[in-house]
Amino acid sequence: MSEEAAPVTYIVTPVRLEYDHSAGNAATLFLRGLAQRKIIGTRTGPGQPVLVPPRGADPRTAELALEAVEVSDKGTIVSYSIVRVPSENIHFELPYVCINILLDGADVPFFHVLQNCPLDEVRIGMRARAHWVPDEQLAPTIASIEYFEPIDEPDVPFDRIREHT
Amino acid sequence: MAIRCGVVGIGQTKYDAKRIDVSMPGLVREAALRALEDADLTFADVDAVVIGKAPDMFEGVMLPENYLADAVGASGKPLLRVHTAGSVGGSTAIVAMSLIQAGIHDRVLTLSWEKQSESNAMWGLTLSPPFSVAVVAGAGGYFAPLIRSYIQRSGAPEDVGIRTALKDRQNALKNPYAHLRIEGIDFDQIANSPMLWDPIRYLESCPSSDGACAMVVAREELALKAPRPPAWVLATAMRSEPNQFPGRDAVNPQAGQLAARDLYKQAGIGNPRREIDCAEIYVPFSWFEAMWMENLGFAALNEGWKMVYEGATALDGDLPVNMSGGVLSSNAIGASGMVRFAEAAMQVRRQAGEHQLDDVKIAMGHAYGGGSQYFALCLFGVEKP
Amino acid sequence: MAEGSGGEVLRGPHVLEYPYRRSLGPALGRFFTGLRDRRFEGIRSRSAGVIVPPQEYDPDTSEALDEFVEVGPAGAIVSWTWVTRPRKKQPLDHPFAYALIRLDGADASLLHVVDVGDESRLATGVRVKPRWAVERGGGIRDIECFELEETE
Amino acid sequence: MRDVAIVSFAQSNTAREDRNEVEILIPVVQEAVKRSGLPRGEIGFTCSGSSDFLQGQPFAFVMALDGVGAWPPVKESHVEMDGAWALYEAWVKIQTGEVDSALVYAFGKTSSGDVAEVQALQLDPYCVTPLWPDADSIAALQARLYLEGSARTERDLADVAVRSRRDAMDNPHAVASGATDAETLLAEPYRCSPLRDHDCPMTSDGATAMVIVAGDLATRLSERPVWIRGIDHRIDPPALGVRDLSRAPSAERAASRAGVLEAPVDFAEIDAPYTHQELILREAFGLSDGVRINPSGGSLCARTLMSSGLNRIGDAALRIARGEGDRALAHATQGPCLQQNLVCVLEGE
Repeated sequence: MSEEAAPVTYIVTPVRLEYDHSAGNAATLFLRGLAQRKIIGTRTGPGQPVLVPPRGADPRTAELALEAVEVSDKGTIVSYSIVRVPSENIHFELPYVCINILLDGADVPFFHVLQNCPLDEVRIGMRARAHWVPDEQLAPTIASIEYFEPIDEPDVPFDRIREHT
Repeated sequence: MAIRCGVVGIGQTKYDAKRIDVSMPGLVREAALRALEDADLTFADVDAVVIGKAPDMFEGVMLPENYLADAVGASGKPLLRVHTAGSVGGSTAIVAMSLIQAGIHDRVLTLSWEKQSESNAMWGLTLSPPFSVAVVAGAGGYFAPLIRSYIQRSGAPEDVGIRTALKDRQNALKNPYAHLRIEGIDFDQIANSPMLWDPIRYLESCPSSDGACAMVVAREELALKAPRPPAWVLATAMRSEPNQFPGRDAVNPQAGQLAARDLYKQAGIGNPRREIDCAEIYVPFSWFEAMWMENLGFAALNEGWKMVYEGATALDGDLPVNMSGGVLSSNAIGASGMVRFAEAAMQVRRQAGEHQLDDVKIAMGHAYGGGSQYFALCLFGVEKP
Repeated sequence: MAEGSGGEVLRGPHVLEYPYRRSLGPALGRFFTGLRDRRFEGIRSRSAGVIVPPQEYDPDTSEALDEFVEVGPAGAIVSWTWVTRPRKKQPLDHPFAYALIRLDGADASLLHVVDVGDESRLATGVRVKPRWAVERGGGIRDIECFELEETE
Repeated sequence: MRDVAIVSFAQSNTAREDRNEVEILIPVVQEAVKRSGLPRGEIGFTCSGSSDFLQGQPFAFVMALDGVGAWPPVKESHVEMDGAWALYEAWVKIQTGEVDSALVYAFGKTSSGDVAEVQALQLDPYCVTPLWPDADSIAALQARLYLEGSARTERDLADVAVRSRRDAMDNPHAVASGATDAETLLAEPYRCSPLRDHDCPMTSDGATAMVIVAGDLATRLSERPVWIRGIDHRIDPPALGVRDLSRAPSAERAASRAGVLEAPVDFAEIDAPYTHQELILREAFGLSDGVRINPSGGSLCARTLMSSGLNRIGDAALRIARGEGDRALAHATQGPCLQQNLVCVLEGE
């Protein structure tokens, strides 16, 4: 009756959508800053909390937060996790440590990856600094910060960072 | 007072890594039919349909409910599509209940689903656009640091997660719909399973499932005529908060606390630990049970883990949690929130079969989504509110 | 507005791509198996007569459908439009028509493409027949396109 | 049923936005909240509409929470639909008595994707999407069926475009506008026969926000609240080859349930992205020729996916609040070829 006996039970329908994506003002400030080896946060106005990475608003007041403020590329680890599962866009050798780091001058933790630190030495309160790509490779992309690595400074006591953990 | 609303029909599909025996219409149909049969109704008896689902990228169909209209008997009727991230199954049920409570419809079919095997959940959850301002390490990568913070604050022993997962996985053996039913599951098997995002091990994490869950909710007069006793809706509550801002406590989020307080106030509950008989809560990674016990006010601050240790949340404990095996055992992301509500309602209707508890008067359904930001809660009772 | 070099907002490509794999169930399984074997299967429904492609549930009453009916292969154009500059993913790389085609024996119409060279040869009611793809078993594109019935 | 009124409305629409969704939403939400006269913290419920596929990223609406005042935590929900359905969900929440007011918003950056192609994902994923028909071609199949089944001609379509573009000249949020005439338009080549460029929507980016309030609170807040007298929505079966595309039965049903014909309407804001769809919908609603259609220029002249339906309702409400008419029909559509339709009847005091 039919040329091939086995019935068709599934089909593959490839979908490919191309977008011309615009980053918005906040992301542009942040990423152009990285291209100049600077970490730029934003705030709604003078004296207000500095948000890193900037997403355009201070969510507590729903006001535009587009006033650029440079923060340090050093900070304190407020939480972390040792990742042993591959992820689409992170190409570090497994396992690696992902961290929430409160950069000096920022008021919200920043999520990135920690390297050059034995897994059993990672701890909350630890000090770390950004490891930038070589200057000629700096570009408006999060990858301009290759990773964070520990620095020789005393740990920050848990009580001083409790609200950020 | 809003019009009283009761759950008169519940239907679930078998949750599985891949349901290659059905099309997308067939999957949602399976749950819808079972809910209608449970209520002894047909599609013609339904006035409106409310569908919930997580991101459409999982199936690669934009607003798929338009295509599913005839599979769920929606032709000529109102059809709403809710999407509130992981809590969507819960918030979808609440929207359906509000159509009854507002006196707009007499019977509403609500259904939530995901067919993740059309693509792959990990791909869907780690999509990061150009110019993203943060590294993306998947759901576990986001939640594991929160668990690390909880352990730091509460001083909880390292095996709390393993004990929680063991409880849920043993419960799943009593649930024919569950995706992961691991015969002979024991402590060591979980403890030795590979660590994914420290401190979360493989068997402490939820699977990716295909599946759908449906409920029929009805107005009081019709609920009273249903063939099986209804689960009365005593109270519902929803709260959302932004993802990241100075001083945000993502470990014990304010939105969850406020939703719980609102729920208890509506239902006149003074001591939730004592007055609520059991709870189905959204635990995609084992540690979240301990965290949600505190967030929901069942345990004092930093003491949620003790409930796991003392066996309070076991089937024979004073507050059994996730009798169905929970999200750890089945996770069709869009459906999981509604499965929590449905399983709580099944306990009240004495429909939970092997994992049925004795004498359940009040049961809680709980769902959360996003970065612990979206909360949808419901209390079901044997008695009318 | 933006500090640092260049004020305007960053823009760039973003691609959303996945080879979705869809299980078919009874109705679509039978339809696509038919296409592989160069046959059209429709399904009988109370509210809309014979529907192609076959669907699992009645469009109006939602009752389950299971009575398959072979239809076509030729049919008549019910409606059409002309694509002057085909997009990359569209089935033909030269101007063609999207059309709703009522296959002989069916009541509802099937959406597909028609290759006739020139728009002027198209009109509602024109008879067309399928041109089958060489490689089949992959779904709706087992039909490469439809063409005018009178072409050999 | 509780009487619920629209007390404020704000929108922004441009051809291309480079701001992100939060940056677009904030000024619009702030304006709507300010105009409502209610402090943000006292608005009982928040509900929004959007679609992840417009930007090609999941959870786009999660980021939007940053810009709408979700702190302290709010009672909030989201529909993966046009904002008009978020309005419906908010209206229902008020009817339960649990809240007395709601902020409704919607947003979309239609220009970042190839929207004609993105909408192919709204079709039958098994048998139609793999043919990748662009949205205009799908609409053209409907247009031909409608024209060949009625006494209408391509000239009637051009007349809709001429009127819409002229009216759009008074609407700062329209993307296309201008004085023209049918002959000039009909001289243009087809985009996809029988539709020409002027028959197809001008896509736009933007955001929309509205505050609705129940009963006497509305009369205290606004000298001329715009009451939602009736609101209903319905859906038709999905298969294009099964439906009679020259009609919109779900629109007919929603209109009758919303009480459109209980009294004459002064004007109608119809969410018709294509000119032939306005004609189909006017017949569905039984509107006489005397009723003014789309004084704002309509979705033909500015179509921000996921908010242009809510914009039709907002534009109608603004016009009533300004005293230019006492009763209006406002409509929103969703899905291919008018598959799903919402109708609401608005009345001034």
